[in-house]
Amino acid sequence: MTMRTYIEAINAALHEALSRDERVFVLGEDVGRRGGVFRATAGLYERFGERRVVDTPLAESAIVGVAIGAAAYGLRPVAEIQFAEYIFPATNQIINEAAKIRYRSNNGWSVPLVIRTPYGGGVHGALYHSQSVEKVFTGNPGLRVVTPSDPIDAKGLLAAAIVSEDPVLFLEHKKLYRLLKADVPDEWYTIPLDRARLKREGEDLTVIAYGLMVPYALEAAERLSREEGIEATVLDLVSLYPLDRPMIVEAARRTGKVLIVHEDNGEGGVGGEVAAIIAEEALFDLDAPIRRLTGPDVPAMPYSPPLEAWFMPSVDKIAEAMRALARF
Amino acid sequence: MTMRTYIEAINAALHEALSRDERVFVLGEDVGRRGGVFRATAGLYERFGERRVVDTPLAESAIVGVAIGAAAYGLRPVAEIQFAEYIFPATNQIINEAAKIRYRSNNGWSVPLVIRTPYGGGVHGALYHSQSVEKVFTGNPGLRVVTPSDPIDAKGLLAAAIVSEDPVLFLEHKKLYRLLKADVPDEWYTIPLDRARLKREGEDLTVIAYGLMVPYALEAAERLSREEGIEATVLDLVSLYPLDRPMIVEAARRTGKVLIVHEDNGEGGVGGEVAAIIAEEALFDLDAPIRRLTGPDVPAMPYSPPLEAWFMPSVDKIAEAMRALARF
Amino acid sequence: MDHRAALIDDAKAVAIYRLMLLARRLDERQWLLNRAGKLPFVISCQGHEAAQVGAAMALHAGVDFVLPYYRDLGVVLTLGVTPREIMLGAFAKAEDPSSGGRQMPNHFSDPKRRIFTQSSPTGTQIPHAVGFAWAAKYDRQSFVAFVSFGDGTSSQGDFHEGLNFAGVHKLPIIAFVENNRYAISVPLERQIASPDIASRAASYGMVGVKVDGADPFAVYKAVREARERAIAGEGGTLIEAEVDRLTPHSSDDDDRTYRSREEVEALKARDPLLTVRHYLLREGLITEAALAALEAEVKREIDEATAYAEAAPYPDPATAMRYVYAEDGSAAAHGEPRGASRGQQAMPEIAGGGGARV
Amino acid sequence: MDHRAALIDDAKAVAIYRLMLLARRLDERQWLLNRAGKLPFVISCQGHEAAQVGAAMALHAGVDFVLPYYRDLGVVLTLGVTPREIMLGAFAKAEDPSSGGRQMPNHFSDPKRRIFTQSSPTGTQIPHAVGFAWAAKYDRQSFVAFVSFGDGTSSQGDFHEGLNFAGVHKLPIIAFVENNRYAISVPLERQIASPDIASRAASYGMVGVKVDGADPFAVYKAVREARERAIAGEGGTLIEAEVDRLTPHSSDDDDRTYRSREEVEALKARDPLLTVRHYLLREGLITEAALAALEAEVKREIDEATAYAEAAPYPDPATAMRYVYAEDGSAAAHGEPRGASRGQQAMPEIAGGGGARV
Ligand SMILES: Cc1ncc(C[n+]2csc(CCOP(=O)(O)OP(=O)(O)O)c2C)c(N)n1
Ligand SMILES: Cc1ncc(C[n+]2csc(CCOP(=O)(O)OP(=O)(O)O)c2C)c(N)n1
Ligand SMILES: [Mg+2]
Ligand SMILES: [Mg+2]
Repeated sequence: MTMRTYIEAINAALHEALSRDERVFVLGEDVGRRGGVFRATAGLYERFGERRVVDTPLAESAIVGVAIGAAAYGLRPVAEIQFAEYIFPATNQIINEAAKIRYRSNNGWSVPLVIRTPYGGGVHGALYHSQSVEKVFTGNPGLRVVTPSDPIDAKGLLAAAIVSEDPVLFLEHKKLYRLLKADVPDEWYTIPLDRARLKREGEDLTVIAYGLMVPYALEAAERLSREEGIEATVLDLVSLYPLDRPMIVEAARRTGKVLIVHEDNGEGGVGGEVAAIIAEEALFDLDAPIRRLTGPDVPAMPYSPPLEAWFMPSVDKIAEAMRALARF
Repeated sequence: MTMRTYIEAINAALHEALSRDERVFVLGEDVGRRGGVFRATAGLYERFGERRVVDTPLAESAIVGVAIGAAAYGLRPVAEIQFAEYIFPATNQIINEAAKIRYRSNNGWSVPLVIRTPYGGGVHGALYHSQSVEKVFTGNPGLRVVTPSDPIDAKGLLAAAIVSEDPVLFLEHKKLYRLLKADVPDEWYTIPLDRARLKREGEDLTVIAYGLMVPYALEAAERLSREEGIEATVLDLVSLYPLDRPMIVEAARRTGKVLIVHEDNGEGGVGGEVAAIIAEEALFDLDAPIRRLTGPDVPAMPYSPPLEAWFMPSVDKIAEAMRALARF
Repeated sequence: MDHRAALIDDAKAVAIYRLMLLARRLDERQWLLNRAGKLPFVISCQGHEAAQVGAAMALHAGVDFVLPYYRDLGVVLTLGVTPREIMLGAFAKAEDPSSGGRQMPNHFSDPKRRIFTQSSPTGTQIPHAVGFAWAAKYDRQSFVAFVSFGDGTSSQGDFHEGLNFAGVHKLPIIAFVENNRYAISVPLERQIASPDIASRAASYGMVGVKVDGADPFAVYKAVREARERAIAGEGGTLIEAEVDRLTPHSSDDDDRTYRSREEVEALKARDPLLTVRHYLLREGLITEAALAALEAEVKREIDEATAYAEAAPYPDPATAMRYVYAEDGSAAAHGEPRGASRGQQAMPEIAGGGGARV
Repeated sequence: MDHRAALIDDAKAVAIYRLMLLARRLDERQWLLNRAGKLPFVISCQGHEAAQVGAAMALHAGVDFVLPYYRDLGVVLTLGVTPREIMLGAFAKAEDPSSGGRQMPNHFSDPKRRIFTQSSPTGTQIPHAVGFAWAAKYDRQSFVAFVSFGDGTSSQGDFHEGLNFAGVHKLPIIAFVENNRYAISVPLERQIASPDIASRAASYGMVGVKVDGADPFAVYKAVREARERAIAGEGGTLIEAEVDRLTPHSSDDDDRTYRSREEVEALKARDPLLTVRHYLLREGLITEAALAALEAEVKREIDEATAYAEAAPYPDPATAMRYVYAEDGSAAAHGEPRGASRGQQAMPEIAGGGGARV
C-alpha cells in the first residue's frame, strides 16, 4: 500500500499495465517526453521508450482511429485525449466505429482500447477545459463509460479497462487528480467496470452521484449526520454506461427519497436516465419526487470566479438539497 | 393548401425560404444538381443556381464549420447532412462551436444556421442508414433539436428553424418522408420550435413520442379506442431539446399513466429525461410506473429483415404496451 | 498495357481477367436480383475491376491487413472471398461472414483473411489502416496495411489525419484511391482543387503514384512496388487509380439527374473488362473458346452461390442482442495478461498466404 | 530585413515596432501578475510578435474578418484592441469585450472589429474563416478572411477540410500558420513528415508561401500580396511564418521537461523584438531616446490598463444564464425576413477601418 493521489494511482496503473503486458501502449498528445500535461503518464517514456509511449500529431480522430486499428490487430492501446472537450473531433471514430465494431462484424472483430480523458471543472478552466462530456457518449451500446471517484477505484478501474475486451471511455475528474490521497494497493488489481458502489449507508435519503460529486456528497452526508442527525446512503455510479440498474433500484428503495447529483448540465444528463430507471422500477417505493442537483443548463462553465462558483455544485449546495429532501 | 408528403413539405419550405430571403442558401453533399439523395432539395438548383444551392466536398465538419462562419457573417445557411449518422464528423463543430458561440461571446456573435438530416430506420438501411442520433445532440444548451412528425409540422417547423436566431438541428425521419400526405398550407408559416403538441386526448393513459412514433402511436390509439374502448392522450414532443416541460407534466398528470415511445435505444435516450421530468414534477399524480418502449440497446439497427423488424417499435408493439399500461 | 513489364506471367494475367469477370458478373447478377425485388440494395464495382484486382493481386493474402470499401468486390474476391459468401451478405443471411446479415451488402469483413470490418461513414477506415500499420512496426511483423477509398473520401478529415500520422511514423501503408471523378453526383472539380489526389502524398512525406486504373498490370506494379517499399521500412504510398464508375452510385441512385447518357456511353466504350479481354486475345494468352468456357464457369459459380444464399436461413432475432460487449464480460478479463511479451501468442506470425488469424 | 522593399514607409515601420513592443510588454506583465497570484492563466505571444504585427498590418481593420488564435495578442492589438480590453479579459471582468469574463484570456472576440469569437479546440476556426470567405463571394463584398493557427493545428482534419473547401471555391482566405516547431511539447518532426507546411497549399490548389516570421516587413509583404490576390478573385493563400516560442506553452506548462535551456537561450538571442529594434536604429528610423520614451509610454498604458481591469467588477452570477439562446426567443423570429435582398441591411459594407458591424 502506498498513499497516492488519484492521478498517482492512474500513473501507477499505467506503469504496471505496460510492464506486465507488452501489447499495452500509450498514445496521445504530450504523453511522451512531457509525461502528459497533468503528468498522468509521467515516467513512462523514460521507462518504456518511444515505441510504447507515443506522442501523436494534434489530431484526435486519428488518435482514436489508429488505436482502433491497433486494437483490432491485437494490441492494447491506451489513448489519452488531453482534455475531455477535445474528444469531439473523434466522435465519429468512437460512436460509429469503436462502439459498433464487435456488433457489426458479428463478433468477428473487437477493439479492446481505452480512451482516458480528464473532464470536469472547478479548476478555472472555463468553457473548454471544464466540460463534462459524458452525456454525449453514454447511450452508445458497445462502448463502456466509467469514472472513478477515489484513488483506489482509479487504479483498479483503469486496470480493468485496460484488460477489458470492450472499448472503454475512462473519464478522470481533473479536480480529483490531487484532491485527496488514499492507501492504494501496490499490486495489480481490477474493479468491475459495470458495478455501482455503495459508499455510505443511511436511512433518511439516497444520494446518487459520480466523479467529484461523490466525495462532495460524502462530505455533505457526514456534515448532516454530525450536525443534524440526517443519515444518507451515498451511491457512486462508477459506470455511467451501461448503468448498474439493480444497484440503483436497490439504493432508491432503501430510503424512498432520491437526490441525484452531477456537475454536467441537468437536462439530458446521466441523472435523467437514473431517475427514469427508478420511476420505472421503484415508483411505489418513493416517498418524495426524485430531485436532481446539477450544473445549470448553460453551454459550459464560465471562467470568471463568481460564475464558476455559480456553476459548480458544492458541498454546501448538496447539503442544502439533502436537507430539503430529508425534510420532505 | 396542397396535398403534400413530408418531404414535399420540406422541399416547399426550402423553396419559399430561398425565394423570400436572399441570405438563405443550402449546402451539402448532392443537394445541387442531384436535388438531394432523398430529393429534399429538388428543383432548388435549377431555380436558384449554384451560388445558393451548393454541392460541397465530402466533409461534414467543413459543411457545418463553413455554415458557422457564413451564419456569423449574416447569411442563413441551411446545411444538409446526407444521413444522420454522417453528422458525427461534425460533432466538434456542432457541440463545441455552434452551440456555444452566443454564450461564449456574451451575445457578441450568433450563428443562425439549420442542419437538416434524415434519421431513423425501418427502411432497410442497416447500422449506418438508420440511426437515431438525437441522444448525442440533445443536452447541449445553445443548440435546438427538433423533429416534425407530419407534413404540416415539417414545413412550418423548418420555416421556423430557418428564421430562428439559434442554431437548430432539424431531424427528419426518413421513413416519414413518403409515409403520409396532408393538406399543407401554401403560404409561409412557422410553428414554434420549443412546443410539444397534443395530438390526441384521452383519459386512460398518455403516450409521449416523437417522429415516426407519433403516427404509429396515433394509429395504435385509434385501434385501442375502436376495439377496446381504451382512450389515450398522445403528445408529440416536437422539440427534443430543450424539452417542453410544462406540456410534458400536464400530459402526464392528465392520465396518471405514461408510456414513452421512441425508436432510439432505451438507456440514455430522450425518454429518460422525459421520465425524469415527470418523476420530479408529477410523481404523486402517477398511478403506474412510467413505461418506456424503445429500440433495444444494441449499437444500431441490423439490416436483415427479421432483425430490423425485431428492432423497430411498431404499431402492434405500441398497442400492446398501451394495453398493458391501461390495465395496470 | 503490358503484363510482362509488370513481371506478371501469362497464367497470372489470365487469372486477373478471370477475377475481373467474376466480379463483374456477380455484380450484374445483384442488379438483376435487385430489379426482381429480391435484393433491396446493390452497390457496384463496375468499371473499377481492373484496378481492384490488379491491386489485390499484389498483396499477400492472409498476411497483409486489408481495409476495402463498398466498391471493392474485386479486391475481396482476389483475396479469396467466395461468390457464395458475397451472396450470403447480399441476401442478409445468418451465414454472411461479414456481419451475419447485420450490415448492408459490400460492407466486407473477414477476420481469417485479415479483411477488417467496414462501416459506411467514408474515410474512417484510413486511420484504422494506420493502426494496423502501426502494429506491424510495433510488433516487428512483415505485413502492410492496404486501405482503399474513393476520390470524394479524400476530402474527409480522416484522410488527412490518418495519412499524416502514417507519414510521421513511416508506417507500411498503401492508401489506394479509386478515383472515378464522382462522389455520388458531385464531380471531381467540386471536390478538390489540386491537379490530382496522388500529389497530396507530398503533404505526408509519402510517395504518390498515379496509375491508369483500367490497366490491371500497371496497378499491380504500382502496388507491388509500394508494398516492397513499405516492407523495406521506407514508409507509405498514396496510389491514385483513375477509373470509371459505369453504374449509378448505387441501386438507390439515378445518375440521369446529373450526368449525360453520352458521358456514360463513352465510359462503357472503354470498359476495362473489354480492354483486358481484347489484350489477352491479342497477346494470345487466351482463346475465344476458353473465354466462353470461363463465362460458363463463372455463371455456374454465381448460379450456385445465388441459389445457396437465397435458400439459406435468415438470422434468428433471438441472436440480435449478442455481441454488443464481449460475451465473457469484462469480468472475465480481470485475470492474467495474455502474452506477457509482445502478444505473438494472440497474433502469430504468418508466413505465407491464406493463414488464419485468431 | 528591408521595410522599403515591402513598401512600408518609415512611420509604419516604427508603428510596427511599437505594436510589437506593446504586445511583448503586455504579455510580460501578465506573467508577472500570474506569478503574483493575480491571474490564473497566461498564454503568450512572445517570439511571434513580428509575424503577428506584420500580418495584421497588411489587413484592412474593420473590413476583413479575422479569426486569430490564442497567441495572437500582436494581431488583435494591431487591429485596434486596447491593452485595457486585454487586461479586462485577463482578469475575467464583466467589461471584457471578448466574453464578459466567460472565456479564458486570449480567446479573442470583437464583433465591431470583425474579430470572430474563438474557442480552445484547435483548428475549428479554419472552416469558420472559410465561411466568412464564402460570404464575401456570396455577397460580392471586398474583404478577406484571415485565420491563424499553429503548426500542430495543421494536423487537424479541420485544416484539411476547410482549406479544401476554400480551394474548390477559390475563396478569399489567408491561412496563416505560426510555425514555432512545437505543439506544447511535441516537436515538428513528430507532427508532420512534409518538408514544411506551406507546401501543403498544393493539395488545395492554393498559393503557399514560407516567410521568416522574425521579419515583420517580409510577413507584411506576403500577407499584402495574398490579400491582393484574394480580392482579385484569385483564391486563397497558405502562409507559413517561421517563428520561435520564447516561453513555455502557457503558464500551466513547464518546458524544461522537454526542451533544453540552451535551445531556449539560442532562441532568445535571436528575439525578433531585439532584431527589429536594432534594424530601426541602424537604419536611423528611431533614436535611443525615442525608444526609451516609447518604453515609458507603453509602460504607462499597461499600468493604467492593469489598474483599471483589476478594479473593475466581476460579472454578476445573475447574468450567467443569459445568452444561451436569442433573448427575443425563436418566436420573435417568426415574422418577416430581414433583408429580402442580399442582407446588406444586416451587414453594411464598410469602407474604412473601425466601422461597426451589428
Ligand atoms: C461521412 C459520410 N458522409 C456521407 C456519406 C454518403 N455517401 C456514401 S458514398 C458517398 C460518395 C463517396 O464518393 P467517393 O469517395 O468518391 O467514392 P465512390 O462511391 O465514388 O467510389 C457519399 C457522399 C457517407 N457514406 N459517409
Ligand atoms: C482539439 C484540441 N486538442 C488538444 C488541445 C490542447 N492543446 C492546446 S494548444 C496545443 C498545441 C497547439 O500547437 P500549435 O498548433 O503548434 O500552436 P502553438 O501553441 O505552438 O502556437 C494543444 C495540444 C486543444 N486545444 N484542442
Ligand atoms: Mg468517386
Ligand atoms: Mg506550434
